[in-house]
Amino acid sequence: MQSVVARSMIALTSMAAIFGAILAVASRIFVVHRDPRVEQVLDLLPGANCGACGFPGCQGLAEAMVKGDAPPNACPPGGAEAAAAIADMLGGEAGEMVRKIAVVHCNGGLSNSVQRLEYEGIEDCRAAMLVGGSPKSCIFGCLGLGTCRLVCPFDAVELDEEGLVHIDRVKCTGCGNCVEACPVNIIDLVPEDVKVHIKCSSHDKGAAAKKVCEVACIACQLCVKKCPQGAISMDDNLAVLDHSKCTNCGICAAVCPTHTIVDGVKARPKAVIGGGCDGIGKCKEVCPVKAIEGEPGERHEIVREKCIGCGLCMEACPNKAINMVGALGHQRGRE
Amino acid sequence: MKAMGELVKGIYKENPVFRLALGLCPALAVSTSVENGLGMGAAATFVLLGSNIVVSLLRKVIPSKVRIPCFIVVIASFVTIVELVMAAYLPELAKSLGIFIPLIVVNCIILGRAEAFASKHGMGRAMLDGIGMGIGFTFALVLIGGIREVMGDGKLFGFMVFGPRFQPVLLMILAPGAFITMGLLMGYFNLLDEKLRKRAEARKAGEGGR
Amino acid sequence: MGNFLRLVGTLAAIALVASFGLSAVYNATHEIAEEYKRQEEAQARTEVLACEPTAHFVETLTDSVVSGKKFAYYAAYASEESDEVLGYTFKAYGKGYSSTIETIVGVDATGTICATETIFQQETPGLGAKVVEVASKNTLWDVLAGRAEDETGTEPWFEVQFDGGVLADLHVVKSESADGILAITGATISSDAVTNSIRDGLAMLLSIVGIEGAPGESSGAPADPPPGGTGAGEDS
Amino acid sequence: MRERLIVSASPHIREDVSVQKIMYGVVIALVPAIVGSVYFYGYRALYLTVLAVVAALVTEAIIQKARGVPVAIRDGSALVTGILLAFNLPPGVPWWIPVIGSIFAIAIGKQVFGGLGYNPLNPALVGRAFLLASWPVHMTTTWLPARGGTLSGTALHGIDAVTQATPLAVLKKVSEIIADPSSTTHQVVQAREALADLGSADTIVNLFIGRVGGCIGETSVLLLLVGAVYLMYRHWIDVRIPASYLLTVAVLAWVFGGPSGFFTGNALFHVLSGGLILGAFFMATDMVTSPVTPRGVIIFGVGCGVLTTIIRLIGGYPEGVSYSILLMNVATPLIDRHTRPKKFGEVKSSG
Amino acid sequence: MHPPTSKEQSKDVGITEATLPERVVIPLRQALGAPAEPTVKVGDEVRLGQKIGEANGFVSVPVHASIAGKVAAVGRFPHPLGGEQEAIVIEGDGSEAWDDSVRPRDNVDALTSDEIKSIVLEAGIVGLGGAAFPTHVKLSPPESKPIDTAILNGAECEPWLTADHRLMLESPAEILEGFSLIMRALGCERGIVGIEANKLDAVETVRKALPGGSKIRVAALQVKYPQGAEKQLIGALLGRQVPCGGLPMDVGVVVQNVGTALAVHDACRLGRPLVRRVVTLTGNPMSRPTNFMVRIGTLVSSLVDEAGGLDGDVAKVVSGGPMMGMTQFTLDVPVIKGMSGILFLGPDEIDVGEPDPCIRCGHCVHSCPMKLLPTTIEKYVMAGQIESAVDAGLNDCIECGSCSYVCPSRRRLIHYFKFGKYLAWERKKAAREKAEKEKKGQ
Amino acid sequence: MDYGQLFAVVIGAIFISNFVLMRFLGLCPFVGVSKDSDSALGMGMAVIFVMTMASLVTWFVYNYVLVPLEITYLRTIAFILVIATLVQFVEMVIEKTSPALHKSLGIYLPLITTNCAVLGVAVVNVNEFMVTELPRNASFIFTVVHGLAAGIGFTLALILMAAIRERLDLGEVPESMRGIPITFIVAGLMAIAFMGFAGLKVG
Ligand SMILES: Cc1cc2nc3c(=O)[nH]c(=O)nc-3n(C[C@H](O)[C@H](O)[C@H](O)COP(=O)(O)O)c2cc1C
Ligand SMILES: Cc1cc2nc3c(=O)[nH]c(=O)nc-3n(C[C@H](O)[C@H](O)[C@H](O)COP(=O)(O)O)c2cc1C
Ligand SMILES: Cc1cc2nc3c(=O)[nH]c(=O)nc-3n(C[C@H](O)[C@H](O)[C@H](O)COP(=O)(O)O)c2cc1C
Ligand SMILES: Cc1cc2nc3c(=O)[nH]c(=O)nc-3n(C[C@H](O)[C@H](O)[C@H](O)CO)c2cc1C
Ligand code: SF4
Ligand code: SF4
Ligand code: SF4
Ligand code: SF4
Ligand code: FES
Repeated sequence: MQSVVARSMIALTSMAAIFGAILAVASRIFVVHRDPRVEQVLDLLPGANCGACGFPGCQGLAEAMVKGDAPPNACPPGGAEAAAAIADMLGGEAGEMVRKIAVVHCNGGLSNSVQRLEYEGIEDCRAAMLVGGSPKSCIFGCLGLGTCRLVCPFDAVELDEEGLVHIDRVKCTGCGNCVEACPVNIIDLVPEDVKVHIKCSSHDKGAAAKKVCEVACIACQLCVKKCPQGAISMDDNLAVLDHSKCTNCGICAAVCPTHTIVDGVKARPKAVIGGGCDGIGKCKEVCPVKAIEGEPGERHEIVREKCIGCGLCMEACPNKAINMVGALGHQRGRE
Repeated sequence: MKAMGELVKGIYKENPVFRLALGLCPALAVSTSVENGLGMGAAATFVLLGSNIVVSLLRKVIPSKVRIPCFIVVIASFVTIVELVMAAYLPELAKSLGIFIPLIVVNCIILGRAEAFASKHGMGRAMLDGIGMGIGFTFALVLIGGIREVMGDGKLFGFMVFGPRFQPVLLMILAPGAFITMGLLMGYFNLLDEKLRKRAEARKAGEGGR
Repeated sequence: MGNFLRLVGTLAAIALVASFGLSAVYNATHEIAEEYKRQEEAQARTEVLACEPTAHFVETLTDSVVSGKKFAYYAAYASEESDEVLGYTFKAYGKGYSSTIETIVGVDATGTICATETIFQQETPGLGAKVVEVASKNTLWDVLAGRAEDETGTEPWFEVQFDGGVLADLHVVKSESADGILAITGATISSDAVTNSIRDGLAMLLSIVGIEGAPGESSGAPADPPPGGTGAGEDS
Repeated sequence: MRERLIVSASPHIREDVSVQKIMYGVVIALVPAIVGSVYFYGYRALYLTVLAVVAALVTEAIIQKARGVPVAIRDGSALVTGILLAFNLPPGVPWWIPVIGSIFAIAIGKQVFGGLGYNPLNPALVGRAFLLASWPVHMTTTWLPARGGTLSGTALHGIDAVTQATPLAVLKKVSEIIADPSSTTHQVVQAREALADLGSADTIVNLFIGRVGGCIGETSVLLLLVGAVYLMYRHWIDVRIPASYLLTVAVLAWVFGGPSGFFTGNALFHVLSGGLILGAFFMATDMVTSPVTPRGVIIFGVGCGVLTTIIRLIGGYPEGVSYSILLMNVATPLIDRHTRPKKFGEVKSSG
Repeated sequence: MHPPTSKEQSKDVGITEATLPERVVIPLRQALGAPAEPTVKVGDEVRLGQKIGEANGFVSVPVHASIAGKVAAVGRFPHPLGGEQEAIVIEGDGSEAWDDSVRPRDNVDALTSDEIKSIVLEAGIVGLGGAAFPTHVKLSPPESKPIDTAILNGAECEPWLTADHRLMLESPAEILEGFSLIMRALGCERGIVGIEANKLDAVETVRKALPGGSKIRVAALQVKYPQGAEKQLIGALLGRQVPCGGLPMDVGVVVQNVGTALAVHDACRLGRPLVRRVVTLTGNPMSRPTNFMVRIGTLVSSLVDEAGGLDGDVAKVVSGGPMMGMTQFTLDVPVIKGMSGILFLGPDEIDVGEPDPCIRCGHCVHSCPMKLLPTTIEKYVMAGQIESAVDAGLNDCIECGSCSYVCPSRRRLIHYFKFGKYLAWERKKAAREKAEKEKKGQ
Repeated sequence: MDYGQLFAVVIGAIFISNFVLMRFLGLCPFVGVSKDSDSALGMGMAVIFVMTMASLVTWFVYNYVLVPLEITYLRTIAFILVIATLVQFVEMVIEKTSPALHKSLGIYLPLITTNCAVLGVAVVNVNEFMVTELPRNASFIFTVVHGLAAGIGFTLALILMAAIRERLDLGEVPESMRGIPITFIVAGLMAIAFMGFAGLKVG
């Protein structure tokens, strides 16, 4: 007991041993079962607490997932990646995720639509609806006060000076908060790979709609007729797109006289007619935008400026003389 | 490259004080001068390095129930070493750092790194992390200490900066000055971050088009 | 049970290693640290009695007159053999703002303070810590430009005020025009702590060693001797 | 009729008040005291006030610009802050004191929190406390005697410990002398004389008129009250705050403030001296930093009173008005939280 | 709270019958409760007082044709409560003949409580004091809540409006009879008519019209806003506090507006359904402020023309009073049962522009008759902390407008409260739906 | 026993040299757990409890183990070992015996192990009450009371801060200052206000 070394070692070691023993014993006596997996799942979730899953925040979902009350893919923002990781951890199937993105079905900005009143109040579309309705003469249109932007937990909505909202396709996770919040119900979740959108929600008759908004759907039915997939139909004076059928060919957008339909495809392939052409003219018949010229029997040519890359001619050509060149793979459902 | 990243992340991106808001007590208490900041930083870096190494070496042997007590013993040992060595060889510094030397034990950074990093990684990376975090901590202390020393005492490294007519802002040396300096610095870093992010975004947008 | 042993064992093993390492470091360092302290004090003692450069110190421990606690002082003799007392030194402890300030005081044979040196304080930097601050004229720029004047050996201005002081001088004043120890601005507490501790210690010393004029009856160390009041020490 | 009518929520008419109106009302209420300060201390008082105001306005404008929010210095709040900060300074401080104080008050006391309405602590007092902590010498020694009076407001029979001090500082010093067992009889006698002097009718009148030393705007109780009455008449300050504040100080000072035991204190002296009147009517009433609930304002006032008396009687400073208001500002959110009024028709389950 | 009453313009103008409109737009939703189900279709001939919409549930009332003619359209039309709502349009044929179902009764004094209630329901009577709550519901309190006092609300505390005032001056006897019928329906003994003291002539008139031995008493009330609000009125007259979230019947009281009493009288005595009401057209830009007796469904624009049009710039058109009314963006809205006035405000009478930050002055707190903390609730709603807002009393707010009126920062307090209540309601709905779904799932 | 002095210790630890605002101890949980009032109160209670207990236990360890064996240089390691064990032990007990209490208080306990205020109070206790010449029983009482008061001081600062932050959350604090930065500014201003207690003469 003489040297400091000995005293220190004995004292500290025995203290450690005693405390260690206390803890060890206590941990046995006072054992409470807690599931560590909840924490782990929580780590894998985005942690935005956006509520899209319908559970009280990410913690709630994590608990539910561990208990098996929610599937691993119950978190829309987390997407397939999180779902896979969670499934991996909890040992289950991830389930299939089709990424969806919010789309606003209105394009009537301050300069191309008519306003009917001067609104003074809270910058929130829902609040405006409470005191007098939309400032726009079109009662189906976007109010432009940005409720969707407020509720988006991912900062994916932008409001421009035209009073129109745009959704950032990269940031949007398809949580659907904006869809819920929009008081005029003009936001929709659309599969990510659909890039052609009908930007109007007006059920007014053509003339009435046109009177209050330059870019309104006037129910002319051109798109319905021209859509090669039959993906567009009319519902009470409004063109509606069936997303499962759409191939992003962009014909509807090209033919819409009021530019209600917006084509979001950045670059399209162009058709090129090769040497196999015998001038049979099938292509010319099917081309919706009259981009093919040529005398019958002679080799036809594509007017590149006009071609919208829909690929109809390629399919129609019996000689397989047409190829689509550039920006390949943009179209859905083709492989 | 990766090692470099491990090393420098502590300085700005994951600065323990400004970013992780850890180890705040010593960061404020002893940052009355650059000198103190350096001393404290060096002490903490030593402990961080040592404990990170040991913890990472022992990570496989320690049962998780007594993990925290074990880590703490390791850390406390290094702290005591610092305490003893400093008292012997740097008595002046030991005096001015006061009770904050023993308190390195509970400096959240150290246990935090032991828990979050060292206990999960090998020795090499744990070492780099320790040094990186230590440098970041020191940087923060020196920065705060510098500002407070210059404004509150009119000096830097103990030398007068402005000449004798300067009437120092005593508050900066006092507790409120520490808090306010810290708050403003953190706010400034947030602002800086925002700017950097915006610039990066703009660049990305410029490249990719929208 | 095996698990139990493992828990306890690991912790104990770590503690064992740690304590071994630590005690080794302790053995290696504590001597140095204590030696340093002794040295520092010894050096301080010679410095505060610099007016008697050849002094040889002998420690005396007595019961203090006031509180009954131990009061330690060193008597300085001309040489190891000599009986001639050149002066005394003692350590004064004063409770400051955030620490107990320790000051070594050198007193000559007549009871006049020769010099003082504060050897420990943890007061607020910039405020109370100024009790040990050396008023420098050099700025950082001077130093960088290499035109700094040599200031080694310069004493803190607050300490210098005590040199040559007698008991009656030891009270804090706040303006330069008054007689006494000029307080550090914004740090009256620290200034008081140093001054009053020195005064109390000096009073004690004087009464113990029986220097003339010492307030032998000084029960209750005078808190605030009024200027020109109940004549404690003599004017020198 | 307009082509596009305005649509908004009710109500569609509003009372004719605005923030600007209230703020300028406070400025008007402070004008007598400004005039008084020039009378008592000369143009230097006005000079310092103007400096504080300009610095406050410029700081506010610069920060608002930098933050990208509309510059709203015309709302008058920074003006009030500037004036009140200057009012809390000794008249002899160097010119840069009000400037730096205002900058700190507006930048750290107000704008970091988002500007008008969001600051938890009274900006002017934050500025003052900052100055007091940073340059204690300037802030506690640069007093000037008021015209027609003395620094301490009394004749002070040769008590040399306290020549350069305001009434409260004198009070503090003599109380210390009396309480100190080692004081000589002579000193105690002197101190008691000085104390009697402080409590004399003469001193009280001097305090009321303003013929004593003190901060720029705090000396003349009379002129401050003129302004305060105007504000109360306009219902722009909540009378319950100054009322409960002053009452608390008066009672506590009477009970504990006496040199010879309980119930011997001079309540009137305590109420009239120092910055109490200025603080109670113009600073504790700053609506942004005081509670909004009816019970809360009373608690706030009483709390200020208790703290002021504690600091004055046993604290480290002669005067405690600014610190006590700041401390109660700190507690305001907590008070608000716990003093929600009972709703009309609410039956508390606990009875 | 004492906003200027501004009633001088129309208080001395007698009630005039508005000319028979050529076309009326009768919304199926008159106010609270479920909208009525149309019972006519385009092209049908309808007669005055004929039922054209059937009540749809307990809290719902039928609607009646207010002119005789032909149904021209059934569809969505601008509604004074905002947006577009389902309405029936009748093109008038000028005939004033009542439908066969309208027959005066002689046995009025013998009507039992239940008979009165069913007459009131069939007549489509809703409260005419503003909220337009179905009156038969109010007259049918559950057994557990016996009513001992009925109060007739003649306070008309809203500035500008004078419809109730004129009605009390011109038809006191009818109102009192209606009130007695209400009391009989409720089976209560005590009746009080509460009238603000700035209408002493009305107090006098109604007092004089009291039949001898009546159990009804007339009380003059202190003039202050919102004296006419139910809970405040009960407090002022009886000293009873309606509990939070409770109804007047919880303290044994029912409050009805004077116009409602007249409608009850008309229904019981004359057998007429509710097809008309008094509407005050007023405001500085009006050339001739007027109190009109109007057919429900008359377009406001035609009333304005009849009153001589507008001669000042109008920035806001308000249906109701300035404190609680709803703004309109067009004059082509029909008069509905709950519309007591149309107020025109010029650009300098309203305030425009962004509000200043709240300076926590507490004026709103002092002014709130419900003793709430408007500023706190507003901030909670702004921050989206709806639960905290509800906790602090959001749902107890009666939207009287006092707080916004006095706010020096011109905060949009009421708008936030409306918004907050909406969000709270949405949240509750979502929670309920979720609970239901869960239940179904199990 | 000098009750005046004891009172001075209490006032000193709560107001004059408040652990958080003046001594810079326990800042991490102070900024971390002051977001809302309820957790602040829970954390505060937990800290009060642990600080008092830690003061008590470390007193025994110091006076009956370290001093007799002359190994006071090991106090840091010994103290922290005691505190860590204590906290973990208490947490386990509470979790088992009173889940309700654990929910409101226990979840903060793990945070406290690494709270330097707890070790700080132990170290301060040694410096102020143990190495001095206080009689043993006085030193014990001072130690425990100081631990309690320091905990109360921490809790006071914490709940004041929490209420202020709840209010700031409803306000317009500039984006870059939100959260921790503004908390520090408020702490600074609180410290300025607490300077009003400086020099308070009690006891
Ligand atoms: C954070 C803080 C630190 C302080 N540090 C010291 C100090 O180290 N020494 C001292 O004497 N007073 C200190 N004080 C006390 C004040 O400075 C005190 O008001 C001052 O001693 C009064 O002196 P004055 O009369 O020169 O203003 C401190 C006060 C605060 C608030
Ligand atoms: C609202 C207000 C609050 C004040 N608060 C304090 C205070 O807390 N401490 C202080 O020393 N002086 C304060 N003062 C200043 C004093 O009134 C007075 O000027 C000062 O105490 C002078 O005394 P001194 O020379 O002894 O320091 C305050 C002044 C005002 C107007
Ligand atoms: C702020 C406020 C003010 C009101 N003022 C009146 C009023 O002056 N006259 C009135 O009859 N009803 C007024 N009401 C409506 C009454 O509260 C109550 O609903 C009405 O008197 C019930 O009668 P009714 O169902 O017959 O309309 C007011 C309501 C509120 C919320
Ligand atoms: C009655 C009243 C008192 C005020 N008192 C102060 C004050 O003491 N200090 C200050 O900086 N501003 C004061 N102001 C101005 C304003 O409220 C203050 O700048 C806000 O705190 C800034 O948000 C006052 C305003 C009013 C209406
Ligand atoms: S919420 Fe709906 S109406 Fe409002 S901005 Fe978004 S899309 Fe437009
Ligand atoms: S834009 Fe809509 S769907 Fe997309 S992330 Fe935002 S809220 Fe969710
Ligand atoms: S009246 Fe307006 S400024 Fe005053 S507290 Fe209420 S909301 Fe705020
Ligand atoms: S509107 Fe609501 S909160 Fe405002 S005063 Fe009226 S009842 Fe109170
Ligand atoms: S360093 Fe003190 S609590 Fe984190």
